[in-house]
Amino acid sequence: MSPTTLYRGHEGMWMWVVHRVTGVAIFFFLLVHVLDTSLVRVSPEAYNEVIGSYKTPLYGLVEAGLVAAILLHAFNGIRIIAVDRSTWALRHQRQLVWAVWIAFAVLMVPFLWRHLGHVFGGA
Amino acid sequence: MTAQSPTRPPRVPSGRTRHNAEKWSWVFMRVTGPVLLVLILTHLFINLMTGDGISQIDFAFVAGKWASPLWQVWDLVMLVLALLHGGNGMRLLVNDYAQRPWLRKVLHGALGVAVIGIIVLGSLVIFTFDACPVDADPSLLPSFCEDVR
Amino acid sequence: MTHHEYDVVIVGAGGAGMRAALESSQRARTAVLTKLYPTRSHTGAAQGGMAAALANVEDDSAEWHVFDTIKGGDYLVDQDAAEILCHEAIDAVLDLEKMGLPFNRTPDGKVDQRRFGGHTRNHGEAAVRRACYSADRTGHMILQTLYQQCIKQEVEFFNEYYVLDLILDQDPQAAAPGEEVAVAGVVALELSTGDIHTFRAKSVVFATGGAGKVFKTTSNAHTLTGDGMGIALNAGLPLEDMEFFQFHPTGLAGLGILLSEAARGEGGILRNSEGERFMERYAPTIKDLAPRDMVARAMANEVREGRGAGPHKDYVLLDLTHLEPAHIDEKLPDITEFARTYLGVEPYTEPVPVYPTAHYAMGGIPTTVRGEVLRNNTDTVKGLYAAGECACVSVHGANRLGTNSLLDINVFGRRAGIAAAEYAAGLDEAPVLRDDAAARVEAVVTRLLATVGGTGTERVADVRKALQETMDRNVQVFRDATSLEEAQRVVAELKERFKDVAIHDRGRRFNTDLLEAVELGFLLEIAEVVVAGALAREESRGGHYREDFPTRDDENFMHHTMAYATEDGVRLDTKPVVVTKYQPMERKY
Amino acid sequence: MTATAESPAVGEVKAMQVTLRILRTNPEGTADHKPGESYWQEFQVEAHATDRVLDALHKIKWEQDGSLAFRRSCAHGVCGSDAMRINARNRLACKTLLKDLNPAKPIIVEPIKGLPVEKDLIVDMEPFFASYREIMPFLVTTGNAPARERLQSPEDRQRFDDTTKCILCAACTTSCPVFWTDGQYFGPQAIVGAHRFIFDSRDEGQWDRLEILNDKAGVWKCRTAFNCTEACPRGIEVTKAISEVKKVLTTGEI
Ligand SMILES: Cc1cc2nc3c(=O)[nH]c(=O)nc-3n(C[C@H](O)[C@H](O)[C@H](O)COP(=O)(O)OP(=O)(O)OC[C@H]3O[C@@H](n4cnc5c(N)ncnc54)[C@H](O)[C@@H]3O)c2cc1C
Ligand code: HEM
Ligand code: SF4
Ligand code: F3S
Ligand code: FES
Repeated sequence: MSPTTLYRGHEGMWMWVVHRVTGVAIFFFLLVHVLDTSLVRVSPEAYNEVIGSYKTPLYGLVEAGLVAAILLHAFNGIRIIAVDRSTWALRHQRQLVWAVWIAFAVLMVPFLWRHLGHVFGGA
Repeated sequence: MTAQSPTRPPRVPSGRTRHNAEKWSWVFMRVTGPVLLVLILTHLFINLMTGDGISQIDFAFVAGKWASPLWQVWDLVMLVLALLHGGNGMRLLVNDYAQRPWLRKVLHGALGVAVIGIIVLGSLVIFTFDACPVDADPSLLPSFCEDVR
Repeated sequence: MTHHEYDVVIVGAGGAGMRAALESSQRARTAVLTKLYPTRSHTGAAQGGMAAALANVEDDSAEWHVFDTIKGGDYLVDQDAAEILCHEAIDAVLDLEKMGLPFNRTPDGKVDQRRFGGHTRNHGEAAVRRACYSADRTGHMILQTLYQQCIKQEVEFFNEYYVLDLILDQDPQAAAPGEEVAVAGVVALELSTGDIHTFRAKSVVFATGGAGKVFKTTSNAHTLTGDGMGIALNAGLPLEDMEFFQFHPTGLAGLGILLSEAARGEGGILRNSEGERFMERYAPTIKDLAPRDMVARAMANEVREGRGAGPHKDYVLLDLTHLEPAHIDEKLPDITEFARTYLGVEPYTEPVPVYPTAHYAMGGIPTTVRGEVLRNNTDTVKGLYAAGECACVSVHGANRLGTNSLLDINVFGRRAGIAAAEYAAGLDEAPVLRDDAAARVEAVVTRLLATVGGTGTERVADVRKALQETMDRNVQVFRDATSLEEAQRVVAELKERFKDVAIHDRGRRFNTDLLEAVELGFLLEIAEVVVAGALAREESRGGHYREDFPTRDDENFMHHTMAYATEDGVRLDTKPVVVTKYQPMERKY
Repeated sequence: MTATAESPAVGEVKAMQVTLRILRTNPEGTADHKPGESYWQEFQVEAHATDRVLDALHKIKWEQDGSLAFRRSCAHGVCGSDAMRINARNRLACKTLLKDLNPAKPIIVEPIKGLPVEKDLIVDMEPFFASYREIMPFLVTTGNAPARERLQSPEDRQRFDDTTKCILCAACTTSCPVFWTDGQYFGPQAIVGAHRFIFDSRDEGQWDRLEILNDKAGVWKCRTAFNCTEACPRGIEVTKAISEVKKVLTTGEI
């Protein structure tokens, strides 16, 4: 490896990275998620046992991360589509990146408040 | 640098373009994306935000949902689109990063198997799902099973 | 060492080289050797336009163009060549348009035209719109379009091959008048490997561009080091009219980066520190659009007489502030960007500091109107051609009109390409390259490389800087015997110092250090010729202004200068000017 | 010798010390480094804030280390020779002024990424030009040429004006993260080059060109990362050009 620096791209490049990483993460989660849901065909006990083992704080955090990934990927996906379709969006792509993060925050905060409440708040 | 004589690209007859696979893949991502947005966000909202959130999820919850054909179709469409969208996205990644042809083949193959396998499995589960299996502990089942019995 | 054989070898891939290649490669096996990737050539820096009397927007005629060219060149123009230039101009522009060049358009879709210095209606009545243009990147468009056509035609390029020597079948200076001297090929250094290549060819076309780097303040690229001219000189061929160097009035002050005359063509005005439009005093009729030599002198004079602007009163101002920003953006986007980037000046609202910058070599390798290189006043070297800025046809005489050079490279590039291919077609075989063809190049490279970490005590950069400074100080817009003698002395001294330069790069691959040394060698030779010519020409004409002889002297100097490099320095000779229709008159605007 | 300070034109700017950290590679090796090995080297030069990075590189080459290799020609941003990575972004050395870089910190200079390095800041441009040649970057017409010029309205001329500015410097292509991942992608420049002809009303080869760009290695590889647009020293809206080509391919209308 040659000792080069990391390219200092702007918002567009970092959102590309985010989109890729979240896409892959969601994909692998989805594989697992379908497999575990399939256990409902095996027996209620099997399903509940596995789902029950997910109900740990650690897994709760993973779950939160997943939701974060989906939200980011989804909103950024909309931004990408907008950029491809409209010249206005293309010229304002940087501002749109911030819009994505704001929309993300707006949904994430109430979700986290509720979700972490369930995760750590007992039940 | 060696002397180079530019090679002219192979000429194709004028007219509309012919190899459109990548174009359709691109369009597909853009069509399925927004649909998935609606499907997934609603799914997440119902599962994680209403009622008791994540703690409510158990066999009874799932069975309760799938009692309605709406949620059956919903989850099925979501499953298929998400896998096709995600699978195609992964294919693009493989194209970008796997330089060696054999590796590319192997990874594409694995992807195909995984996507088709999971779609088949998921559809089977949704359609052949029995909310009230006879030999199960009744306390684990959704409440409506009592009526069925 | 690798050996190649072609029918035609073209040295240089600027406008002239590629225009020649387009013709020649259709007719003969052609190789184009260039020290830069073709699209890096300095033709791409040309901004303002290309002259042709298309009469798309105003009444115009090729004949008026001929007259303007001759008058602009202070009657040192060969008039037969000027007629060819201006009459073929129209097709030259139309050819480029058909190749795809995106000219700016008139509302009815024709090629648009703008005003440029010295181009007039009806023999001087008023400025005429003759320059075909593409915003302020006409040269860029020409270079790109020609390169694109070369790709289409699958022209064979040898990119980053540095030609170092020209091989003739005998010494042209030793040959008797009338005796046949023919070209055999060239020797080149492949930059990426440091390998030496010989090219045997039936015809060779030189299109290596200008030599602006003999000066410090110049609009020219770092790579414009007069290689072709230097190589010709070393091969025993003469250079013509080298004392005529054009100083473009509007270089960014201190930097030399060019702001096209188009700025004035579109309405820009030159002002001194008092805000006066001083060109009204020097050229009452066409004012700021007078020929370049006159404007440059006027500017230098304003500064000399204390009316310069700025903290050191050493520049004047180009005022565009009265133009609409939208108009500026449409017609002059690049040059206004230069002012912003490099001087931090906003041309919408502030005048731009400008001062004359060394721009264009009117002189060069003497050729006939077919592009054949002359080895004396009458004999051509068989199979050897030259075109573009490195050549002297001479269509520019003592001062080139703006937009006539892009025209020159297209008209005479084309002619040289055709002539070279036709000559090659009529020849069964190229003269054999001498066994020791590459020896001289090897010797040069080896000698220079031998100084690696060794005996050399001089730095290339120091010698070059001293050369450029002395040329700027002594051989610029104003010259006189004292300054020229000073320059002569310094150049001679620098030539001695050059023998002792050290190359710090020890390798052969991309040894740009070595290249700079070779280029400096050419610069020194050219400077010597420029100064010798300027000293001998005891008159003022066009771009050459002698304060000790401030008027034109047709009696004694209505002739071209021919300079030869000999064992004992520069030998000067003269060559008559071809006059067809226009007798010399006083030059007033 | 001639150690006269270059005097800047407008206003007096005082000289300062700047440090350049340059990523060097010598294919033939040096006393301390194996052939082809890349290593960082620091140089201190005296410079003015209004100097360009190219001036600083020249100072190093001319006064300290003659073996430093880089390409340059015009020195004012029109020839496209000196695209390089300066402070981790692609720029032209001749268009980047020191004052815009925070000269208090070392200025980091590397070759552009994704093309084989030949020596120091010089990379092999051949793959880049090969992509350009592949998209048929020349006017294609059929039938007899008219006697005079082909007519084109100023509006039609305007449609492709932006992409005619390209100087083939490769700053865009070598800043594109997709181009780095695999050498397959034609890269943004090739699309810019094609755009210039696709939207030229005089051209008749659009669909041949579009066919090439519709390929696996073509426009669909672009993930709208915008590095290209941000890197372009000519201010070309590269991503917009790519997007316009995509639009033509999806709608079938030019
Ligand atoms: C800033 C600027 C603006 C200008 N604007 C205008 C204008 O508006 N209108 C106008 O008419 N004229 C203009 N000119 C003048 C005009 O652009 C040039 O005179 C003309 O482009 C020269 O073209 P050329 O083909 O002769 O040389 P160049 O374009 O300089 O090409 C020289 C070629 O020779 C090659 N070469 C050189 N040495 C060697 C070697 N040793 N071995 C191999 N290859 C070599 C180079 O690689 C290059 O490809 C302008 C000039 C400048 C500098
Ligand atoms: C929630 C709504 C979603 C939207 C709006 C959306 C949108 C998009 C869009 C527009 C693209 C194309 C990006 C481009 O070409 O530059 C894309 C790529 C991708 N998506 Fe999604 N997507 C969503 C959900 C998903 C899901 C559920 C998965 C995983 C199963 C997923 C995985 C991927 C992957 C792996 C890519 C490829 C990324 C890349 O090539 O860089 N996406 N998405
Ligand atoms: S589009 Fe811009 S960055 Fe890319 S090669 Fe052309 S000029 Fe350079
Ligand atoms: S950086 Fe690359 S991904 Fe597209 S927008 Fe530019 S080509
Ligand atoms: S040197 Fe020409 S673009 Fe920088």
